Amino acid sequence: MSLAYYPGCSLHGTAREFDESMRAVADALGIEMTEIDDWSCCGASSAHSSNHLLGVALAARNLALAEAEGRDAVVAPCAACFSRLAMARQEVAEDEELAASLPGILERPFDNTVDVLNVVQLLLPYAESIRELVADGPGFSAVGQMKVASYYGCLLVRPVGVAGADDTEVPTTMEQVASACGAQPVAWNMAVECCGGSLSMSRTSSVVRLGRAIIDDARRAGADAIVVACPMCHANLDFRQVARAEDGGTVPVIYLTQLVGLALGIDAEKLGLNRHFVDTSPLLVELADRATSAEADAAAKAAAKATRAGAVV
Amino acid sequence: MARIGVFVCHCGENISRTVDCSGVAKALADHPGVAVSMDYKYMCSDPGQNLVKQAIEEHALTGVVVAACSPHMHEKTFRRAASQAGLNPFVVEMANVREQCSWVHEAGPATDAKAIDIVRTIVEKVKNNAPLETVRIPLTKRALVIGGGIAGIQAALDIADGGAEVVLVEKEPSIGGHMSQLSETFPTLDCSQCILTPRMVEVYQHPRITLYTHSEIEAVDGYIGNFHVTVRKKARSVDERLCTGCGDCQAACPNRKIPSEFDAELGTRPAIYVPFPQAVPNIPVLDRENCTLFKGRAKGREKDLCGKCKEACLRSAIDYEQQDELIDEKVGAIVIATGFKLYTIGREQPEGLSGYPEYNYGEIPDVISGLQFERLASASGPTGGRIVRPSDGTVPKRVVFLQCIGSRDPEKGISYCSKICCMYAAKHTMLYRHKVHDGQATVFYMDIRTAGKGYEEFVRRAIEEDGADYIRGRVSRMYRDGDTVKVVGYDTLAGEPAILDADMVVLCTAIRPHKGNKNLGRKLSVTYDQYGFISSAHPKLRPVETTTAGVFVAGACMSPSDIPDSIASASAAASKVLGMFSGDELEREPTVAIVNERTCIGCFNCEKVCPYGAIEHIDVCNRDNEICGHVARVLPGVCQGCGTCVATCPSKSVELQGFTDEQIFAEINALLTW
Amino acid sequence: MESSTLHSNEDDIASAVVRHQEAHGAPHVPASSVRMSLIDEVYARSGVNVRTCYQCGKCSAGCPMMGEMAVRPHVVMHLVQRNQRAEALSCDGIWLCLSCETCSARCPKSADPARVIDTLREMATETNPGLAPRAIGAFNKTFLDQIRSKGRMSEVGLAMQFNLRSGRLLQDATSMPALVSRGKLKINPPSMRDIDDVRRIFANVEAATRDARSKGGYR
Amino acid sequence: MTELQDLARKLLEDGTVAVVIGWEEGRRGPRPVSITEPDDTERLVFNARCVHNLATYLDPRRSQVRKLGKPAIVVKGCDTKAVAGLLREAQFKREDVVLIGMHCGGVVTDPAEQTEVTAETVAPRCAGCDVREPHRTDYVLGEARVEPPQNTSIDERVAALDAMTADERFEYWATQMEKCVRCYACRQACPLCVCDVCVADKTVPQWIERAPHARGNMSWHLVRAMHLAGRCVGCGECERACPMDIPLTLLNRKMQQVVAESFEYHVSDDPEVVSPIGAFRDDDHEDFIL
Amino acid sequence: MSEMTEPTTEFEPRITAFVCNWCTYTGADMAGTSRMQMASNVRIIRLPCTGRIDALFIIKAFERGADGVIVSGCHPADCHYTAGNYHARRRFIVFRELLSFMGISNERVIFSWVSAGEGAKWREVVNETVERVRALGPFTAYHELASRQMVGGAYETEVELPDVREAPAEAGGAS
Repeated sequence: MSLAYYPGCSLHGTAREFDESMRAVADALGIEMTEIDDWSCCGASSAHSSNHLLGVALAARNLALAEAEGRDAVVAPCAACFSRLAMARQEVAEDEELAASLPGILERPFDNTVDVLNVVQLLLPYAESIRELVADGPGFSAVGQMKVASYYGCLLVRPVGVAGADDTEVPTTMEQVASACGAQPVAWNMAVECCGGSLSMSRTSSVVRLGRAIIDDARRAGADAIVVACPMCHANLDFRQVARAEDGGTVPVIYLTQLVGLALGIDAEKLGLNRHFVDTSPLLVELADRATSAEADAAAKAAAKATRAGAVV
Repeated sequence: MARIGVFVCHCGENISRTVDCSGVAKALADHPGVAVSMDYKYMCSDPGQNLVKQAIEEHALTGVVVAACSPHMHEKTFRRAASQAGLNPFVVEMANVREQCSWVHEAGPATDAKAIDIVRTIVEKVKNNAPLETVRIPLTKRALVIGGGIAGIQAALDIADGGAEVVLVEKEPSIGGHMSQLSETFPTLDCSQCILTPRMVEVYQHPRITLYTHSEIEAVDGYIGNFHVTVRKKARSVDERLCTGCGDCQAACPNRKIPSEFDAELGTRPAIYVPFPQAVPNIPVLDRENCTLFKGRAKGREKDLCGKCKEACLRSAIDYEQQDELIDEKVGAIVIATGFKLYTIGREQPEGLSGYPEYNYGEIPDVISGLQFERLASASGPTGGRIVRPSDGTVPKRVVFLQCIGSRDPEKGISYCSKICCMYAAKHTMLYRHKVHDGQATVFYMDIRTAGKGYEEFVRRAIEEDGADYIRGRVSRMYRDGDTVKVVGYDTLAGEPAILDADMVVLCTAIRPHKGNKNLGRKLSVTYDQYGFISSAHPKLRPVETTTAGVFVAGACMSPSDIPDSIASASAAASKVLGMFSGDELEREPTVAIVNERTCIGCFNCEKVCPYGAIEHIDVCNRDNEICGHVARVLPGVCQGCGTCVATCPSKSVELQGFTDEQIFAEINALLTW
Repeated sequence: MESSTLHSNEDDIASAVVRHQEAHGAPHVPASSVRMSLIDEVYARSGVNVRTCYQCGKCSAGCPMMGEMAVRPHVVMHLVQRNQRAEALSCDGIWLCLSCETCSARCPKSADPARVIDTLREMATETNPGLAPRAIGAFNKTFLDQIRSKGRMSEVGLAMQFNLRSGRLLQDATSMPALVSRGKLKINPPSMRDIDDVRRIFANVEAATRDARSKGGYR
Repeated sequence: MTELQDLARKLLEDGTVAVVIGWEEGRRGPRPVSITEPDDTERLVFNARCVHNLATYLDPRRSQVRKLGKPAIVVKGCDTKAVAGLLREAQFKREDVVLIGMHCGGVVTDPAEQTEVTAETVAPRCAGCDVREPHRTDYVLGEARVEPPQNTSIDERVAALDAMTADERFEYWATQMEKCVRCYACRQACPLCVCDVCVADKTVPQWIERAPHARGNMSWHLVRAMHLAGRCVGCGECERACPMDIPLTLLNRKMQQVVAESFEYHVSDDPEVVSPIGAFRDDDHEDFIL
Repeated sequence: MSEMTEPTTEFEPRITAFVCNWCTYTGADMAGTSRMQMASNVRIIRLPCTGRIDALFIIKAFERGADGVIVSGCHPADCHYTAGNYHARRRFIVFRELLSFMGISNERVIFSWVSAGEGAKWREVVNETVERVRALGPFTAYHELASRQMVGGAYETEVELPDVREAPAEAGGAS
């Protein structure tokens, strides 16, 4: 399958670590993807909430480009971009009139043949190979100690039928990838609640309130980190929560690709873990310690067992 | 030579206002074959009918055409009149000049011409009408009732008390159905067991009722008055003649941790068990799925691993080798009363339905179904009537009831209202408050539907006297929050969020038909709706009849219904059956197909199209009495007279009495004359 | 509402709407769209039949912004059902909606409130851009200008212009250095080559939309 | 050839069958023959001129054939479809007849005039034949044969008619119907016309006017086409038998097309395949119904 | 009854309707009880079910000079006999194709589902059919085929064939 890569605006800006970790992980897993040449913004919520057609058209342009490059599918790590592209693909598929009008508007052929994948959909099929790679990889023990709250937000589970998660309210796909990395997913309640992304700039207060609720629940559930796959969510949870650190404790917020990267033993810098507002280094240290002590315990147990065995002989 | 009488009715002015009735009568007078033609103000009145009778006698009429209203209106009237005058009723036809002429056209030549056409057409038809005899079908005065719930019990008792034999078949080990699981019943709060168990015993002891429990319908053939039914009596592993119901076997069974169906999985039972103390019959059944001995045998063990029940039984009634038994019964009528089952919100759903992920698919332990609450509240229940949480056995202080779970929720696949939930939710709040005085009962509802005697008062009582809180709105999400359940709802009347912490949540889940209905429907060629509820022959006029003659329906297998409804429909069905049984044979209109066996080529295309399976194969023999082929024959009892076979027959060897090719041919020619 | 009290630096949407109406009177609705009742127009634009909504309130119950809205999703649906055009197009609910789609995901009647709200926003912007509360209107406007001019969105530019437009100069300014130090804000991110291509799309869409309006059809 | 003759002889000698129905050479090309004597089996031939559909002799009402006893009949792949049709309608039991299948390379249109199968001479029905090798016969003789040159003239003619206006079509058929003399050769030759008393012969009521004028004729051929819709195997015997050269196969072909488009039904040589007659689907198209 | 039928210039189609007893016939009755005025050109022949309708009926109607034919019964799934209308539908899918292939315009054969409650729909079907057929003009071609026979055949039929349009009052619609 020939795969196109659509980074989207955020991954060239505030979310560059998502881009970096994405590429790093893709290399490590041998996933070949080519960035769409001269891609443009997907239009985000602003476009379609002010003019529906514009929203579809801006997204469709990139699909048309990928199509022209002869791709079967395009992966859009940014959940927002993914959602726009996927929505566009579906609407065009369902609305013949729209489909007919688009080539004219885009001024290029468009047959809507390219599939749209989000990062979870991309990584899920590799869960097994990840598990094998990490089984004896250096990252294993560290990540193996990590309790993660998988946060889907809206765009990975909604709208139903577009987002491609396995379940709207109690999805498990992210957990599947996380546990393939050796991490331990926690049971929590806010996995599919909205963080307020689309009002991030225009109405900070709401965003903070919503973000808070998510973070608190993650802490209640005892998560070491919140795993996300959406720059908006990340910005809100990571950046906004320090903005209001006084409201309560903080939890590191990392991208799914970063988690996988760590598990695969890719260097934290290379994954851009240093770019977060909530400092991730203490966590990494903490995890390392846990890992060593865990190994120590294991060793001790083994030794004890051995001696007992010896005693029997 | 035909001698037809034509009688044109003015219907007061209804016809004569726009149609020149006497003109029509005159026109027909000259028509070949018409012996007498007259018009009168009210043909259907006694003097009118007498005109017809006199004419029949005076003119020795061979056929009668009444030009008046629709045959659906007065055909029977005039056919009766004719037969009183000694004329075969089936040579009498109506010419519909009211509904389909005078009422829909202005007065004028065109309308008169049409009226004449209509009458002449029918005259030509009647010339070809054959005097017919009503079809008589032998009748077995014995009824089969399928399902031993309250509806089945009521139907069986009514029919048996009416003097006819009844075969009652129940697939569970005991009769009683869902009603036996209820604690109290609305709107009177009388104990369900107390009013039900006497009826159950009555059934058991009734001299004219044969009861087969733990049994199912294997096959049905035949037709109204003459059904042949095969009942599969599933192996009980207990000899019913020997068993005294002492219960020693149950006590002896080592395998006691099996979730009890009767207690809606809240309690447990042994592998050999009587579902509940008042079960009828009070004879245990061995659940081979969960029996150590049979599990061992299934694994191919040489030696049996257990046998404790057999050892314990002093009457040695336990029979591990018992096989399913097939029993043939001949009955004249069938009552379907298979009842209902409940929707569950879980991930696993039958085709067409989906569960409630927003309520975590019911994976929160203290979210239970209404039926489970009934068992908790029931004195005979697993907790002896103490209302406690399944998770930790503590008494819940805040109980939230959610109505319309599944019901009225097209997204989950069910659009209809389950009808009983509003009432039993109110009942639950009362039962709860009566037992937990400091407890808080809250109900989320969309609408309260209390159409029934004393129902509205009942719900008001729950609110006004027992202090149940009613919040109008659907709940959006339920979380597990520590050991409580967070219920995220909205009060649409207050316009405020309603986010509650509950110790227990009770879901008023929708009523669904048994999936078996479709299968049964096919066996009986009875139609069912898109959900699988049995459809009645007419929603208003024939509520307890089905599309198959001789098959009736009662209770919740038709549509969600409460106990009073079920009993009403059961008694209605019973009275229909008794009515059927009142004569010694069945009579039906002779509008049935008959095969000309001389020209039939036995291609059996008629059989392929017959909706009722009314076609049978019969052998034809040559001179030396060797079978030299097969031809079709119509079972007059089964045929409903649609005539699809007639139009399908290539050699025109089937005729539909009352609508023969000759009659229709004559009509077409009469319509389009030159 | 908590929002108005807690965060003085914000353009409180409800009051913005009120201010606007005081200033301009009830929202002006162009002749082209009065032909149809609101419910039919929403149907024509979105294919959602709001008549199916039976007001169970499940949408509002699950709405993360419910606490901050004066007019909540099921009320928005109700306004459409009652053909209250002015109220529907000017209520705060449609502007506070996060498009998180929770309502639509859980709606028992698949009446798709999210899509309806989306449509109402679109209609509001057409009938009278002034309707959009300053902050949100500003954001969308800024965003689209960005795309039109650069083909891609540069967060720095976006943030700065947005703050100018919405008159909240210091919003997030504190965090700028932090962003830069983390290399999260490139002052000039790699922009596209063929920006005209995107501009043509804008032009074509505007043409198409105008055309559709004049025909009375939608989308 | 001898292969066929030997088999026929064997079947007759060991009493498996009492008669073998096949073809023998005649003045105007091969003609059907029924052979009861083993020594007569040399008369049997099979070649590209054996056009007749001998399945028609399985009609139980052909008493003269019937009284000869259990038959074996020689069939081409296409003929077996007619056999299947008769089995579908319970006209006899499969075990009551022995089917000798012949590999077929297509047959000519007019055995009297033509000898070789060419693009010009090939019978219309041979186009796109899917049973060049019979599937459900007791024996299959001869060696596998190649696809004959294609000839789709019949579909072209149907299309041409479809292209006309209704009135033109009506006029076309009216002139054809003028010719019909009601000899009923079409009915006689059709392997699936098996009625004892044909609707055309019924007099009470007399649906079909007896007089051989274009009106009665039109009605007769309408009914005939209707009765064959979903049953006709397209063997073309009716048209070949017609002394007045009325293009009957056009009607049958059209019906085949309709049944194929509307019910995805294609005439099959498998009796188990349910015919569209007497069946229905809830979603049969009804775009034409108000 | 010639006094009843003053000849008018406009062509009045003669339309025969084959309808089922349970849905359409009852629907037509309902149109009556609701006093819905409609064209008077349609003559109804009542049958138990559309399943009873043989192609021969329609052929015969055209032979006898009907200008149009209506076939109407219960909506799918509403059949009083559960499946008669489904079989009818199949039959007519084929038959109307055959008719049009023979050159008889499908405009002259109208099929419809009219339920017992759809009096209004029955009126529409009637009026629309009448208008349609009126626009098409008379359909005498089939009837007149009787006068066509190949040279050498018997000619008697020619004589016994009166003119379609000179019909007496019994011809009803042709007023």
